[in-house]
Amino acid sequence: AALEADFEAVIARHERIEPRDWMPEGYRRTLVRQIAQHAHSEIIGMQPEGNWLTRAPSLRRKAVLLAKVQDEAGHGLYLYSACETLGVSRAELTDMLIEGRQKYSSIFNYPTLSYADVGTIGWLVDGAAICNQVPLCRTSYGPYGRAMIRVCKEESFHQRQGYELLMTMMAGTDEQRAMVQESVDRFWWPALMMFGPPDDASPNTARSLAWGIKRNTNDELRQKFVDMSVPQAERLGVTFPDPQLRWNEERGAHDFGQPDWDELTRVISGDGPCNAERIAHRRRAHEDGAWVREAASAYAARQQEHPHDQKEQH
Amino acid sequence: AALEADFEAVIARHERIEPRDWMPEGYRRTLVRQIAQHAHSEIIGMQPEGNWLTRAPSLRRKAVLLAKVQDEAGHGLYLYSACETLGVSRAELTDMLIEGRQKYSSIFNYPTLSYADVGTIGWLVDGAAICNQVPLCRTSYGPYGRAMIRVCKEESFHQRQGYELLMTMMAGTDEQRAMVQESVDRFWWPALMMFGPPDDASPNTARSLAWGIKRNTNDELRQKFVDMSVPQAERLGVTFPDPQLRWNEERGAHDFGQPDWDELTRVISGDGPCNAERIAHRRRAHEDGAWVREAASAYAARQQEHPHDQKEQH
Amino acid sequence: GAALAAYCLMLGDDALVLSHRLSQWCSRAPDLEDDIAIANIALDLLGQARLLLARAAAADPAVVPVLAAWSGVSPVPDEDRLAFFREADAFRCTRLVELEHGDFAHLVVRLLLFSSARLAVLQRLAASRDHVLAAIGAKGATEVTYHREYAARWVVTLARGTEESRRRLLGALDELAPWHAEQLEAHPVATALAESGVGVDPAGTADEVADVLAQVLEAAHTPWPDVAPRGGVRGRAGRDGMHTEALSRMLAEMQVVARAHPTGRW
Amino acid sequence: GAALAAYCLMLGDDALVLSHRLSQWCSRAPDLEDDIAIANIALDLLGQARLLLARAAAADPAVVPVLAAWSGVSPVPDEDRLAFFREADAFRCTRLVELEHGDFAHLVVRLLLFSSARLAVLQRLAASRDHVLAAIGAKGATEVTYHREYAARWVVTLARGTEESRRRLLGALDELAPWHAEQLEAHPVATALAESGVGVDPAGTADEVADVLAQVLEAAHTPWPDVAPRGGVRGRAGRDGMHTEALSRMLAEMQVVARAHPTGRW
Repeated sequence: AALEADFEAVIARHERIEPRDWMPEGYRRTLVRQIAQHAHSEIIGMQPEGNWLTRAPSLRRKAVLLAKVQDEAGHGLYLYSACETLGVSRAELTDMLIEGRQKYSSIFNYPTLSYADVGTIGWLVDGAAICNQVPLCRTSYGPYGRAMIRVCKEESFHQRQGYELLMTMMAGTDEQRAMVQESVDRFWWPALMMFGPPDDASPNTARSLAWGIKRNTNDELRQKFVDMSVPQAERLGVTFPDPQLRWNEERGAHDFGQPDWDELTRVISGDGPCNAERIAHRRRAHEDGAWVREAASAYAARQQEHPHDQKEQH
Repeated sequence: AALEADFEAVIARHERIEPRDWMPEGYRRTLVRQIAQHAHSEIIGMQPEGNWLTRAPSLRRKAVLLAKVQDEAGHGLYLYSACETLGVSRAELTDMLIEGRQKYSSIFNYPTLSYADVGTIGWLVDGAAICNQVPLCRTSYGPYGRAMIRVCKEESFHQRQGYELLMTMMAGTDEQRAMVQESVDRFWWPALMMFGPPDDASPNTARSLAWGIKRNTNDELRQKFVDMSVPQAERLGVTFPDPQLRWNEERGAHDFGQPDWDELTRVISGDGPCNAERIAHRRRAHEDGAWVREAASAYAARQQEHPHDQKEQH
Repeated sequence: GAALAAYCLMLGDDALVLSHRLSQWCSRAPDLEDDIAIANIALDLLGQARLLLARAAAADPAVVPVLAAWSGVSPVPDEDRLAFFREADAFRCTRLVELEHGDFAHLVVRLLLFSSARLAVLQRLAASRDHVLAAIGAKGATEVTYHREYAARWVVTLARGTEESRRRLLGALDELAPWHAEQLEAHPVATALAESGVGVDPAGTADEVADVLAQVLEAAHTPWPDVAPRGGVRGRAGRDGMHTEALSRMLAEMQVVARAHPTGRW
Repeated sequence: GAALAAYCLMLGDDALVLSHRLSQWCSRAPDLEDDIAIANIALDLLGQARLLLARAAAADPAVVPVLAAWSGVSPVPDEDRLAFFREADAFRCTRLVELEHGDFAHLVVRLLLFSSARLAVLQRLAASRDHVLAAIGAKGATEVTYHREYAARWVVTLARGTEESRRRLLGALDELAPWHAEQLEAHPVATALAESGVGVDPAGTADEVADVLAQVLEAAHTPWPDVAPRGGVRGRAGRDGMHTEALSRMLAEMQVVARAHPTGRW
């Protein structure tokens, strides 16, 4: 009870809980689920963009995309490490991902169908991720908050690069402009869904807010994202596929339509356009790499037994 | 001795030896080697052309090439069957191929590097094959001779189609004409090597001629091929990369340079540009198909045991 | 003309794309007999595709891409401009046919699903008021009957062969079953043409196709997997030009030579 | 200018093509750390390629393909016209870098052979009379030192890890060793530039490279396989534009978007 009081006090002061501090089991479980889901999203998120890596139409764009996908792997790495401070290993988390027992962001279950998607993912998907993640820099769990600070810095860099790609394409040919608009049309609603179900259908939000894990509700963040994106779309010269989207002077915010929440449910439950492929790809990479990981362990074990041997080998 | 005399008499009368007839062991061995090598060549020969099947630039050409590659598989099938009449199974022959214990035509160890190669293989490679094979229709072993009749008919169809592709390309753009010439430059010498080493370096020729397995020497066939090809090249508008190639009025035939016989030795002994890839491809296909062949045997065996079951299943 | 052209592209692209996927198997089959059979099926489908693309071009020349490289009329045949100069989003095939090929179990399961659905359509198409489509339907039905038998025989064999082959067959069925329904979905283009007696509404064949599959799967001692049909994106799927990531990758290879030489002759 | 351009294309294409092959590994590595390392190596090589292609274009603008789609000067950068608008036979890479990627053992063995040879060249290039090449050599040598260490560490680990990993490592070594010698062959272009103090004759690095490989293989308890170097066709190999079948297939994918939009901006 004293421990619990200490915990509550830290939360109340908006300070950080650290790995060795006592924490309620529900807090730990919620964090593991959220951080793992976030890590998995980074890893699965490499696939839709990786799909165009080998077809990037300029060397500069190829370098930018390669660096971005590399950053995503890096984010996955910090986030898995943050999760490990809560006592769950990366191997366990990976198993949960490939067995479908943990989720990742629904957005990565949509296909990438043109090079414009690389830009749109940077602009809208990373944009939405940033809206979600900036408040998490102040999350109550220390290792998670610190990982988020680094992640957010890189994400905003990615977002600018994505937007810049779309800007460049909009200054190109008619075909390129059409490609950008088509891509934005496809990603707009799924991007709005990234904030999760509406508040009244999100039962865990209240507790996460109370624990300082989350700092804003889904709907608050979604509104912020829409308000941020509309002027960017205007500058770019594209429209969003939402006839209800308009500025509401009174609210000082945009009104907008509701995404198809049934679609979100289907995608989250595994029946989106690419769920099966994304998981199968991850599983295959993991299985194909098993012999390498085994070799590394076997070799490391042998080096421990015969430290003399180790000297020989550089 | 009576058997041997009968055998010799059949050979002398230019009649056919049939599977159930007595034959000398050397005759059988030579035939198995030659027919197997021929069958393997058909099967390995599917690869260099198959390399362009998925990139054929018109639907008509795609259909022609697909039909051709299918015919090659068919030729492989008859020739393996002919070989089986001599007591060697297809499975054994396949093992000998993928373990490198039996050869196939050296020509298929060269890469195909442009779509023009599809035409050149039809014109020159199938052309050389026909020169080699037409006399084999009169070979002394019945099943082999009959297989060759069917093979030759289809091969000359393929040769015409290859030549026609090149003709069409020569009527196209400058780039296409350059592509045809470059392809012919690459394939000319390897095509001449298809007839084997010069007669004075071909120790088995005499015996094969005596047994009526072969009907002409390597150099006779090579000469015939050159004489046939030169006017075709003129009509096409390409040259052969041989400065010594010219008409010899006296001989009533073309003089021509010698191929690089060391290259032929290297290619035959496994060190050609694509030997390793061709065998690896064949081995992979064979190994990848093992579970299917096993399933088919297991199912067939079970159907034998429970014939009632068989009725159920169509 | 536009609706008829769109309809012909649907049936034509299905055949073209699956023919291409099958041709990728060339020299990779488990046995020579299968190499021959697969090439033969690929050839039949390619033949169907050529007739259907030509019919599409005749019905509405506007569907045929214009090649910028030619100032006047291009000598490139309509069928080739349609096959080699359309982008992925102009293809009208279902997503089932475009998926990357997997192992031999994947090949035979896809072929079973495809040929069952296609046969039902072609048989009805043989009675089309459009004589070209009627001829394509009649000839194609004979061909596809053979394809379906080949696929069904292998599905049963693999399902009842070894443990390994059964495992692979069930895996392929799980993987492909979600893409099956798209073949049988009503589409405004097909519905309109069915009403005028020219085309076939695939939705009307669903029961027959289900019966055929049920028979094969019964012989294979295998249930139809309990999976949801794969949804589209923004309510659109292959027939509307909304494809999987696999199609544009496939076209990169298929179209490369034709596009590198837009003024070439082949 | 032409010789210098040809030389820069050799070194640039090696980096470009291997970078591309490595990028095909993206999201497929055995562990996250390796995904990051492989992407990092691919990025370094891509950076080297860009500098070298730009140097080639500056040395001899005639090597840069002219885009027919632009009537005047194209705004497409030289590096992109070189990367995306050359056909396979205009590429000057060795055949080692273009081979299709295999398993992880194949990756690390190829990287070891490549980076050992390249490091020796880059270190000498740092003293080039051409200041651009000298800078590329100096910076590149630091990068490639790391690549070689990464590869060597894994070669030793796999060779001495498990039976399976040793089997795969030896298989990759057998498969790739025949392609190694081409990297070290004298070529008239390199020889001429070496004489003028601008380039490096790879033949002069052969002993050093052999020593480095011998050390790694000793640590790996693995002999260099007894295989003949892979011959060329008509005496020509990668440096002369005579490639394997793998390169044109790879370029079909790599170039498809750029070529579909020759007047696009990216």
